[in-house]
Amino acid sequence: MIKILFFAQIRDQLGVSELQLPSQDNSDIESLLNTLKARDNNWASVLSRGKLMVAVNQSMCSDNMQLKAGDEVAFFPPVTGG
Amino acid sequence: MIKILFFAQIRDQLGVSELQLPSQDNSDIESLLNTLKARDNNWASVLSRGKLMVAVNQSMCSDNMQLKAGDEVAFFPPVTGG
Amino acid sequence: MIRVQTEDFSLQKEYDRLRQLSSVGAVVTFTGLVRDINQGEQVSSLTLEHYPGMTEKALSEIVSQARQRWDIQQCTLIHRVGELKLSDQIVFVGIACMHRQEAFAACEFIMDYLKTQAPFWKKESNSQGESYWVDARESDTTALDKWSGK
Amino acid sequence: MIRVQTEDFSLQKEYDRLRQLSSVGAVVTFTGLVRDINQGEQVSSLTLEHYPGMTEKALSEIVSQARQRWDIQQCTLIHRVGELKLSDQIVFVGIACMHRQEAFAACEFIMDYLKTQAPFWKKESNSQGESYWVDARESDTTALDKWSGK
Repeated sequence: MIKILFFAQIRDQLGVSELQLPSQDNSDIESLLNTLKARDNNWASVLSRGKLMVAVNQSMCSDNMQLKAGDEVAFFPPVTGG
Repeated sequence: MIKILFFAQIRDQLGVSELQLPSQDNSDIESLLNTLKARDNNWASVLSRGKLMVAVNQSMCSDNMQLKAGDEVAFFPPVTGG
Repeated sequence: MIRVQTEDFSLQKEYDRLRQLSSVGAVVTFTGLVRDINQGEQVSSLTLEHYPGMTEKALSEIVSQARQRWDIQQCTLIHRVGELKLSDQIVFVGIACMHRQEAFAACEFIMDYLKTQAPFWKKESNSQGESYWVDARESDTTALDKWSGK
Repeated sequence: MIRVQTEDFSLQKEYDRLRQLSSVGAVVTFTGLVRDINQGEQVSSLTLEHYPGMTEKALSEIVSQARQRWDIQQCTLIHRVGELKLSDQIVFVGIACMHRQEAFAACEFIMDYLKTQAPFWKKESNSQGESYWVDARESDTTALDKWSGK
Protein backbone atom coordinates (compact mmCIF):
# COMPACT_ATOMS: atom_id res chain seq x y z
CA MET A 1 0.00 0.00 0.00
CA ILE A 2 0.95 3.62 -0.47
CA LYS A 3 -0.10 6.21 2.09
CA ILE A 4 -1.24 9.52 0.57
CA LEU A 5 -1.56 12.77 2.52
CA PHE A 6 -3.10 16.13 1.57
CA PHE A 7 -2.48 19.44 3.31
CA ALA A 8 -3.90 22.97 3.51
CA GLN A 9 -6.04 24.14 0.54
CA ILE A 10 -5.58 20.82 -1.27
CA ARG A 11 -7.04 18.90 1.68
CA ASP A 12 -9.87 21.41 2.13
CA GLN A 13 -10.82 21.26 -1.55
CA LEU A 14 -10.68 17.46 -1.72
CA GLY A 15 -12.33 17.00 1.66
CA VAL A 16 -9.82 14.23 2.44
CA SER A 17 -6.64 14.39 4.51
CA GLU A 18 -5.35 10.87 4.06
CA LEU A 19 -5.99 7.76 1.98
CA GLN A 20 -4.33 4.45 1.15
CA LEU A 21 -3.94 3.01 -2.33
CA PRO A 22 -2.49 -0.35 -3.36
CA SER A 23 1.04 0.05 -4.74
CA GLN A 24 1.57 -0.84 -8.37
CA ASP A 25 4.63 -1.98 -10.29
CA ASN A 26 6.60 0.76 -12.04
CA SER A 27 4.37 3.46 -10.64
CA ASP A 28 5.67 7.01 -10.31
CA ILE A 29 4.20 10.24 -8.97
CA GLU A 30 2.76 11.15 -12.34
CA SER A 31 0.84 7.88 -12.69
CA LEU A 32 -0.40 8.14 -9.10
CA LEU A 33 -1.65 11.65 -9.86
CA ASN A 34 -3.47 10.38 -12.92
CA THR A 35 -5.17 7.67 -10.87
CA LEU A 36 -6.31 10.30 -8.34
CA LYS A 37 -7.50 12.77 -10.99
CA ALA A 38 -9.66 10.03 -12.55
CA ARG A 39 -11.83 9.97 -9.40
CA ASP A 40 -14.03 12.91 -10.41
CA ASN A 41 -13.98 16.45 -11.82
CA ASN A 42 -13.15 18.06 -8.48
CA TRP A 43 -10.11 15.82 -7.95
CA ALA A 44 -9.04 16.42 -11.54
CA SER A 45 -9.29 20.19 -11.10
CA VAL A 46 -7.67 20.46 -7.65
CA LEU A 47 -4.72 18.21 -8.57
CA SER A 48 -4.16 19.91 -11.95
CA ARG A 49 -3.25 23.31 -10.58
CA GLY A 50 0.23 24.38 -11.60
CA LYS A 51 1.68 24.90 -8.17
CA LEU A 52 1.09 21.53 -6.56
CA MET A 53 4.07 20.36 -4.49
CA VAL A 54 4.90 16.71 -3.82
CA ALA A 55 6.92 14.99 -1.10
CA VAL A 56 7.80 11.31 -0.94
CA ASN A 57 8.79 9.96 2.45
CA GLN A 58 8.88 13.52 3.76
CA SER A 59 11.30 14.90 1.17
CA MET A 60 10.34 17.19 -1.70
CA CYS A 61 10.56 15.40 -5.05
CA SER A 62 9.68 15.67 -8.72
CA ASP A 63 6.92 13.95 -10.72
CA ASN A 64 9.06 11.17 -12.14
CA MET A 65 10.02 9.79 -8.70
CA GLN A 66 9.36 6.03 -8.60
CA LEU A 67 7.06 4.74 -5.85
CA LYS A 68 7.23 1.48 -3.91
CA ALA A 69 5.08 -0.25 -1.32
CA GLY A 70 5.15 1.51 2.06
CA ASP A 71 5.93 4.95 0.64
CA GLU A 72 4.30 8.04 2.12
CA VAL A 73 3.32 10.56 -0.56
CA ALA A 74 2.10 14.05 0.28
CA PHE A 75 0.48 16.68 -1.97
CA PHE A 76 0.29 20.28 -0.86
CA PRO A 77 0.30 23.90 -2.10
CA PRO A 78 3.43 26.09 -2.01
CA VAL A 79 4.48 26.55 1.60
CA THR A 80 3.81 29.80 3.48
CA GLY A 81 5.54 29.46 6.85
CA GLY A 82 8.00 31.78 8.53
CA MET B 1 41.92 79.69 16.88
CA ILE B 2 41.55 76.12 15.67
CA LYS B 3 41.00 73.30 18.15
CA ILE B 4 42.91 70.12 17.32
CA LEU B 5 42.13 66.70 18.85
CA PHE B 6 44.01 63.40 18.69
CA PHE B 7 42.59 59.96 19.48
CA ALA B 8 43.74 56.41 20.19
CA GLN B 9 47.23 55.42 18.91
CA ILE B 10 47.81 58.88 17.44
CA ARG B 11 47.24 60.53 20.83
CA ASP B 12 49.36 57.92 22.64
CA GLN B 13 52.25 58.34 20.20
CA LEU B 14 52.14 62.14 20.28
CA GLY B 15 51.53 62.31 24.03
CA VAL B 16 48.94 65.06 23.41
CA SER B 17 45.16 64.80 23.25
CA GLU B 18 44.29 68.39 22.41
CA LEU B 19 45.91 71.63 21.34
CA GLN B 20 44.94 75.05 19.98
CA LEU B 21 46.59 76.78 17.03
CA PRO B 22 45.90 80.22 15.61
CA SER B 23 43.84 80.04 12.44
CA GLN B 24 45.48 81.22 9.23
CA ASP B 25 44.03 82.57 5.99
CA ASN B 26 43.54 80.03 3.20
CA SER B 27 44.61 77.19 5.44
CA ASP B 28 43.48 73.65 4.67
CA ILE B 29 43.99 70.29 6.37
CA GLU B 30 47.14 69.63 4.39
CA SER B 31 48.81 72.87 5.46
CA LEU B 32 47.75 72.29 9.07
CA LEU B 33 49.30 68.82 8.92
CA ASN B 34 52.54 70.29 7.57
CA THR B 35 52.65 72.78 10.44
CA LEU B 36 52.20 69.94 12.95
CA LYS B 37 54.77 67.66 11.29
CA ALA B 38 57.36 70.45 11.48
CA ARG B 39 57.29 70.22 15.30
CA ASP B 40 59.77 67.32 15.53
CA ASN B 41 60.64 63.91 14.08
CA ASN B 42 58.10 62.07 16.18
CA TRP B 43 55.24 64.31 15.04
CA ALA B 44 56.44 64.03 11.46
CA SER B 45 56.53 60.26 11.64
CA VAL B 46 53.21 59.75 13.49
CA LEU B 47 51.28 62.11 11.21
CA SER B 48 52.83 60.71 8.02
CA ARG B 49 51.36 57.22 8.36
CA GLY B 50 49.16 56.31 5.43
CA LYS B 51 46.00 55.56 7.33
CA LEU B 52 45.46 58.78 9.23
CA MET B 53 41.79 59.82 9.27
CA VAL B 54 40.62 63.42 9.63
CA ALA B 55 37.37 64.97 10.81
CA VAL B 56 36.45 68.66 10.72
CA ASN B 57 33.63 69.75 13.01
CA GLN B 58 32.91 66.09 13.73
CA SER B 59 32.48 64.96 10.13
CA MET B 60 34.99 62.91 8.16
CA CYS B 61 36.70 64.93 5.45
CA SER B 62 39.55 64.97 2.98
CA ASP B 63 42.90 66.78 3.07
CA ASN B 64 41.90 69.73 0.90
CA MET B 65 39.09 70.83 3.24
CA GLN B 66 39.45 74.58 4.00
CA LEU B 67 39.72 75.58 7.68
CA LYS B 68 38.35 78.67 9.41
CA ALA B 69 38.54 80.15 12.91
CA GLY B 70 36.59 78.10 15.46
CA ASP B 71 36.88 74.81 13.57
CA GLU B 72 37.44 71.58 15.47
CA VAL B 73 39.87 69.27 13.68
CA ALA B 74 40.48 65.70 14.79
CA PHE B 75 43.16 63.22 13.71
CA PHE B 76 42.78 59.52 14.43
CA PRO B 77 43.60 56.03 13.13
CA PRO B 78 41.05 53.89 11.22
CA VAL B 79 38.12 53.17 13.51
CA THR B 80 37.67 49.76 15.16
CA GLY B 81 34.31 49.86 16.94
CA GLY B 82 31.37 47.49 16.69
CA MET C 1 18.60 23.15 18.21
CA ILE C 2 15.38 22.88 16.23
CA ARG C 3 11.89 23.07 17.77
CA VAL C 4 8.38 23.02 16.32
CA GLN C 5 5.93 23.96 19.04
CA THR C 6 2.60 25.58 19.88
CA GLU C 7 4.06 27.45 22.91
CA ASP C 8 5.56 30.91 22.68
CA PHE C 9 9.34 31.37 23.11
CA SER C 10 11.57 33.85 24.93
CA LEU C 11 14.07 35.79 22.83
CA GLN C 12 16.25 36.47 25.88
CA LYS C 13 16.41 32.80 26.87
CA GLU C 14 17.38 31.76 23.34
CA TYR C 15 19.93 34.56 23.09
CA ASP C 16 21.52 33.65 26.43
CA ARG C 17 22.04 30.12 25.15
CA LEU C 18 23.47 31.32 21.83
CA ARG C 19 26.10 33.60 23.36
CA GLN C 20 27.54 31.15 25.90
CA LEU C 21 30.73 30.20 24.06
CA SER C 22 33.56 32.70 24.53
CA SER C 23 34.47 32.35 20.84
CA VAL C 24 31.19 34.04 19.88
CA GLY C 25 31.67 37.60 18.64
CA ALA C 26 28.38 38.10 16.77
CA VAL C 27 24.80 37.01 17.40
CA VAL C 28 22.13 37.68 14.76
CA THR C 29 18.49 36.91 15.53
CA PHE C 30 15.45 36.98 13.31
CA THR C 31 11.94 36.96 14.74
CA GLY C 32 8.85 36.79 12.55
CA LEU C 33 5.60 38.23 13.95
CA VAL C 34 1.93 38.18 12.91
CA ARG C 35 1.56 41.46 10.99
CA ASP C 36 -1.68 43.49 10.93
CA ILE C 37 -1.94 43.74 7.14
CA ASN C 38 -0.98 40.93 4.78
CA GLN C 39 -1.70 40.77 1.05
CA GLY C 40 -4.13 43.68 1.50
CA GLU C 41 -6.22 42.08 4.26
CA GLN C 42 -6.61 43.26 7.86
CA VAL C 43 -5.42 40.24 9.82
CA SER C 44 -6.92 39.43 13.20
CA SER C 45 -5.57 35.91 13.73
CA LEU C 46 -3.66 33.11 12.08
CA THR C 47 -3.61 29.31 12.10
CA LEU C 48 -0.37 27.58 11.23
CA GLU C 49 -0.68 24.07 9.87
CA HIS C 50 2.33 21.85 9.23
CA TYR C 51 3.29 18.35 8.11
CA PRO C 52 4.54 16.65 11.28
CA GLY C 53 7.66 14.62 10.65
CA MET C 54 8.54 16.29 7.38
CA THR C 55 8.71 19.70 9.08
CA GLU C 56 11.49 18.66 11.44
CA LYS C 57 13.30 16.86 8.62
CA ALA C 58 13.13 19.89 6.30
CA LEU C 59 14.31 22.30 9.01
CA SER C 60 17.24 20.01 9.94
CA GLU C 61 18.25 19.83 6.31
CA ILE C 62 18.21 23.64 5.98
CA VAL C 63 20.28 24.12 9.14
CA SER C 64 22.83 21.53 8.07
CA GLN C 65 23.21 23.26 4.70
CA ALA C 66 23.87 26.53 6.53
CA ARG C 67 26.46 24.79 8.73
CA GLN C 68 28.25 23.52 5.62
CA ARG C 69 28.48 27.03 4.17
CA TRP C 70 29.44 29.05 7.25
CA ASP C 71 31.37 28.58 10.47
CA ILE C 72 28.44 28.58 12.92
CA GLN C 73 29.12 28.30 16.67
CA GLN C 74 25.49 27.96 17.73
CA CYS C 75 22.20 27.86 15.86
CA THR C 76 18.61 27.83 17.12
CA LEU C 77 15.50 27.53 14.97
CA ILE C 78 12.00 27.62 16.47
CA HIS C 79 8.73 27.60 14.50
CA ARG C 80 5.33 27.77 16.12
CA VAL C 81 2.20 26.00 14.86
CA GLY C 82 -1.48 26.29 15.79
CA GLU C 83 -3.47 29.42 16.63
CA LEU C 84 -1.71 32.79 16.74
CA LYS C 85 -2.95 36.33 17.36
CA LEU C 86 -1.88 39.70 15.99
CA SER C 87 1.76 40.54 16.91
CA ASP C 88 2.43 37.01 18.21
CA GLN C 89 5.85 35.52 17.59
CA ILE C 90 5.84 32.95 14.76
CA VAL C 91 9.43 32.00 14.05
CA PHE C 92 12.89 32.50 15.57
CA VAL C 93 16.30 32.00 13.99
CA GLY C 94 19.35 32.74 16.11
CA ILE C 95 22.93 32.39 14.86
CA ALA C 96 26.13 32.81 16.87
CA CYS C 97 29.42 33.10 14.97
CA MET C 98 32.90 34.51 15.40
CA HIS C 99 32.26 37.21 12.78
CA ARG C 100 29.17 39.18 11.82
CA GLN C 101 29.15 38.48 8.06
CA GLU C 102 28.71 34.75 8.64
CA ALA C 103 25.98 35.27 11.23
CA PHE C 104 23.97 37.60 8.98
CA ALA C 105 24.32 35.34 5.96
CA ALA C 106 23.43 32.12 7.79
CA CYS C 107 20.39 33.68 9.48
CA GLU C 108 19.00 35.09 6.22
CA PHE C 109 19.80 31.86 4.34
CA ILE C 110 17.83 29.80 6.85
CA MET C 111 14.82 32.13 6.64
CA ASP C 112 14.91 32.19 2.83
CA TYR C 113 14.93 28.39 2.62
CA LEU C 114 12.40 27.94 5.41
CA LYS C 115 9.98 30.21 3.51
CA THR C 116 10.08 28.01 0.41
CA GLN C 117 11.04 24.51 1.62
CA ALA C 118 9.52 23.86 5.06
CA PRO C 119 5.96 22.46 5.03
CA PHE C 120 4.04 25.14 6.94
CA TRP C 121 0.83 26.79 5.72
CA LYS C 122 -0.82 29.91 7.08
CA LYS C 123 -4.58 30.39 7.23
CA GLU C 124 -5.50 33.94 8.19
CA SER C 125 -8.73 35.34 9.59
CA ASN C 126 -9.61 38.96 8.87
CA SER C 127 -11.57 41.44 10.94
CA GLN C 128 -14.84 40.35 9.21
CA GLY C 129 -14.27 36.83 10.50
CA GLU C 130 -13.46 35.40 7.06
CA SER C 131 -10.74 32.75 6.82
CA TYR C 132 -8.49 32.17 3.81
CA TRP C 133 -5.23 30.43 3.02
CA VAL C 134 -2.29 32.76 2.48
CA ASP C 135 -0.76 32.74 -1.00
CA ALA C 136 2.92 32.01 -1.43
CA ARG C 137 4.89 35.12 -2.43
CA GLU C 138 6.89 35.15 -5.64
CA SER C 139 9.51 37.29 -3.87
CA ASP C 140 10.22 34.41 -1.48
CA THR C 141 11.16 32.19 -4.41
CA THR C 142 13.37 34.80 -6.05
CA ALA C 143 15.05 35.45 -2.67
CA LEU C 144 16.77 32.08 -3.10
CA ASP C 145 18.69 33.32 -6.14
CA LYS C 146 21.21 35.16 -3.99
CA TRP C 147 22.44 31.85 -2.53
CA SER C 148 23.01 29.99 -5.79
CA GLY C 149 26.16 31.91 -6.68
CA LYS C 150 28.46 31.03 -3.79
CA MET D 1 16.91 55.56 19.06
CA ILE D 2 20.68 55.91 19.35
CA ARG D 3 22.63 55.53 22.59
CA VAL D 4 26.33 55.61 23.46
CA GLN D 5 26.77 54.39 27.02
CA THR D 6 29.03 52.62 29.50
CA GLU D 7 26.16 50.56 30.96
CA ASP D 8 25.14 47.17 29.64
CA PHE D 9 21.84 46.77 27.76
CA SER D 10 19.03 44.22 27.76
CA LEU D 11 18.24 42.51 24.46
CA GLN D 12 14.73 41.65 25.63
CA LYS D 13 13.94 45.22 26.61
CA GLU D 14 15.14 46.56 23.26
CA TYR D 15 13.29 43.85 21.37
CA ASP D 16 10.03 44.53 23.23
CA ARG D 17 10.25 48.17 22.16
CA LEU D 18 11.05 47.27 18.54
CA ARG D 19 8.09 44.93 18.09
CA GLN D 20 5.37 47.22 19.52
CA LEU D 21 3.81 48.41 16.23
CA SER D 22 1.29 45.95 14.80
CA SER D 23 2.68 46.61 11.30
CA VAL D 24 5.96 44.92 12.29
CA GLY D 25 6.39 41.47 10.71
CA ALA D 26 10.15 41.05 11.07
CA VAL D 27 12.69 41.98 13.73
CA VAL D 28 16.40 41.45 13.10
CA THR D 29 18.90 42.07 15.88
CA PHE D 30 22.68 42.10 15.84
CA THR D 31 24.70 41.92 19.02
CA GLY D 32 28.49 42.19 19.06
CA LEU D 33 30.35 40.56 21.94
CA VAL D 34 33.95 40.61 23.24
CA ARG D 35 35.43 37.48 21.63
CA ASP D 36 38.16 35.39 23.30
CA ILE D 37 40.56 35.44 20.36
CA ASN D 38 41.10 38.46 18.11
CA GLN D 39 43.83 38.90 15.52
CA GLY D 40 45.63 35.89 17.05
CA GLU D 41 45.70 37.23 20.62
CA GLN D 42 43.98 35.74 23.69
CA VAL D 43 41.80 38.63 24.82
CA SER D 44 41.03 39.14 28.51
CA SER D 45 39.53 42.64 28.42
CA LEU D 46 38.86 45.60 26.20
CA THR D 47 38.70 49.38 26.48
CA LEU D 48 36.52 51.26 24.04
CA GLU D 49 37.47 54.85 23.38
CA HIS D 50 35.32 57.19 21.31
CA TYR D 51 35.10 60.79 20.11
CA PRO D 52 32.19 62.26 22.09
CA GLY D 53 29.97 64.42 19.93
CA MET D 54 31.19 63.02 16.64
CA THR D 55 30.16 59.50 17.65
CA GLU D 56 26.49 60.39 18.03
CA LYS D 57 26.60 62.46 14.83
CA ALA D 58 28.18 59.63 12.82
CA LEU D 59 25.71 57.04 14.14
CA SER D 60 22.72 59.32 13.38
CA GLU D 61 24.00 59.80 9.86
CA ILE D 62 24.33 56.03 9.32
CA VAL D 63 20.82 55.36 10.66
CA SER D 64 19.30 58.09 8.51
CA GLN D 65 20.99 56.64 5.42
CA ALA D 66 19.47 53.26 6.26
CA ARG D 67 16.04 54.86 6.68
CA GLN D 68 16.36 56.42 3.23
CA ARG D 69 17.09 53.06 1.65
CA TRP D 70 14.58 50.83 3.43
CA ASP D 71 11.14 51.09 4.97
CA ILE D 72 12.09 50.83 8.65
CA GLN D 73 9.37 50.82 11.32
CA GLN D 74 11.70 50.99 14.32
CA CYS D 75 15.47 51.16 14.71
CA THR D 76 17.66 51.01 17.80
CA LEU D 77 21.43 51.39 17.89
CA ILE D 78 23.42 51.11 21.12
CA HIS D 79 27.20 51.19 21.43
CA ARG D 80 29.05 50.80 24.69
CA VAL D 81 32.26 52.59 25.62
CA GLY D 82 34.73 52.15 28.48
CA GLU D 83 35.96 48.92 30.07
CA LEU D 84 34.55 45.60 28.88
CA LYS D 85 35.30 42.00 29.82
CA LEU D 86 35.30 38.77 27.82
CA SER D 87 31.83 37.94 26.40
CA ASP D 88 30.44 41.37 27.35
CA GLN D 89 27.98 42.98 24.97
CA ILE D 90 29.56 45.78 22.88
CA VAL D 91 27.01 46.86 20.31
CA PHE D 92 23.34 46.32 19.50
CA VAL D 93 21.46 47.03 16.28
CA GLY D 94 17.76 46.20 16.17
CA ILE D 95 15.56 46.73 13.12
CA ALA D 96 11.80 46.24 12.86
CA CYS D 97 10.22 46.17 9.40
CA MET D 98 7.17 44.83 7.63
CA HIS D 99 9.29 42.33 5.67
CA ARG D 100 12.40 40.36 6.51
CA GLN D 101 14.58 41.34 3.53
CA GLU D 102 14.52 45.01 4.54
CA ALA D 103 15.24 44.22 8.18
CA PHE D 104 18.25 42.02 7.34
CA ALA D 105 19.65 44.53 4.86
CA ALA D 106 19.24 47.57 7.12
CA CYS D 107 20.79 45.79 10.12
CA GLU D 108 23.83 44.62 8.17
CA PHE D 109 24.20 48.00 6.43
CA ILE D 110 24.29 49.82 9.78
CA MET D 111 26.92 47.43 11.16
CA ASP D 112 29.06 47.69 8.02
CA TYR D 113 29.06 51.49 8.13
CA LEU D 114 29.50 51.65 11.89
CA LYS D 115 32.63 49.48 11.58
CA THR D 116 34.28 51.93 9.17
CA GLN D 117 32.71 55.35 9.89
CA ALA D 118 31.94 55.69 13.60
CA PRO D 119 34.81 57.00 15.75
CA PHE D 120 35.35 54.13 18.20
CA TRP D 121 38.71 52.52 18.93
CA LYS D 122 39.36 49.25 20.75
CA LYS D 123 42.33 48.67 23.01
CA GLU D 124 42.63 45.04 24.05
CA SER D 125 44.48 43.46 26.93
CA ASN D 126 45.72 39.89 26.57
CA SER D 127 46.19 37.19 29.19
CA GLN D 128 49.81 38.33 29.78
CA GLY D 129 48.51 41.76 30.77
CA GLU D 130 49.82 43.48 27.63
CA SER D 131 47.66 46.21 26.07
CA TYR D 132 47.55 47.08 22.38
CA TRP D 133 45.31 48.95 19.98
CA VAL D 134 43.30 46.75 17.65
CA ASP D 135 44.08 47.09 13.93
CA ALA D 136 41.29 47.93 11.51
CA ARG D 137 40.36 44.95 9.32
CA GLU D 138 40.59 45.23 5.55
CA SER D 139 37.48 43.01 5.32
CA ASP D 140 35.44 45.71 7.06
CA THR D 141 36.31 48.17 4.31
CA THR D 142 35.53 45.75 1.49
CA ALA D 143 32.22 44.88 3.21
CA LEU D 144 30.97 48.31 2.14
CA ASP D 145 31.22 47.35 -1.55
CA LYS D 146 27.96 45.42 -1.40
CA TRP D 147 26.03 48.64 -0.67
CA SER D 148 27.40 50.77 -3.49
CA GLY D 149 25.40 49.01 -6.20
CA LYS D 150 21.84 49.73 -5.14
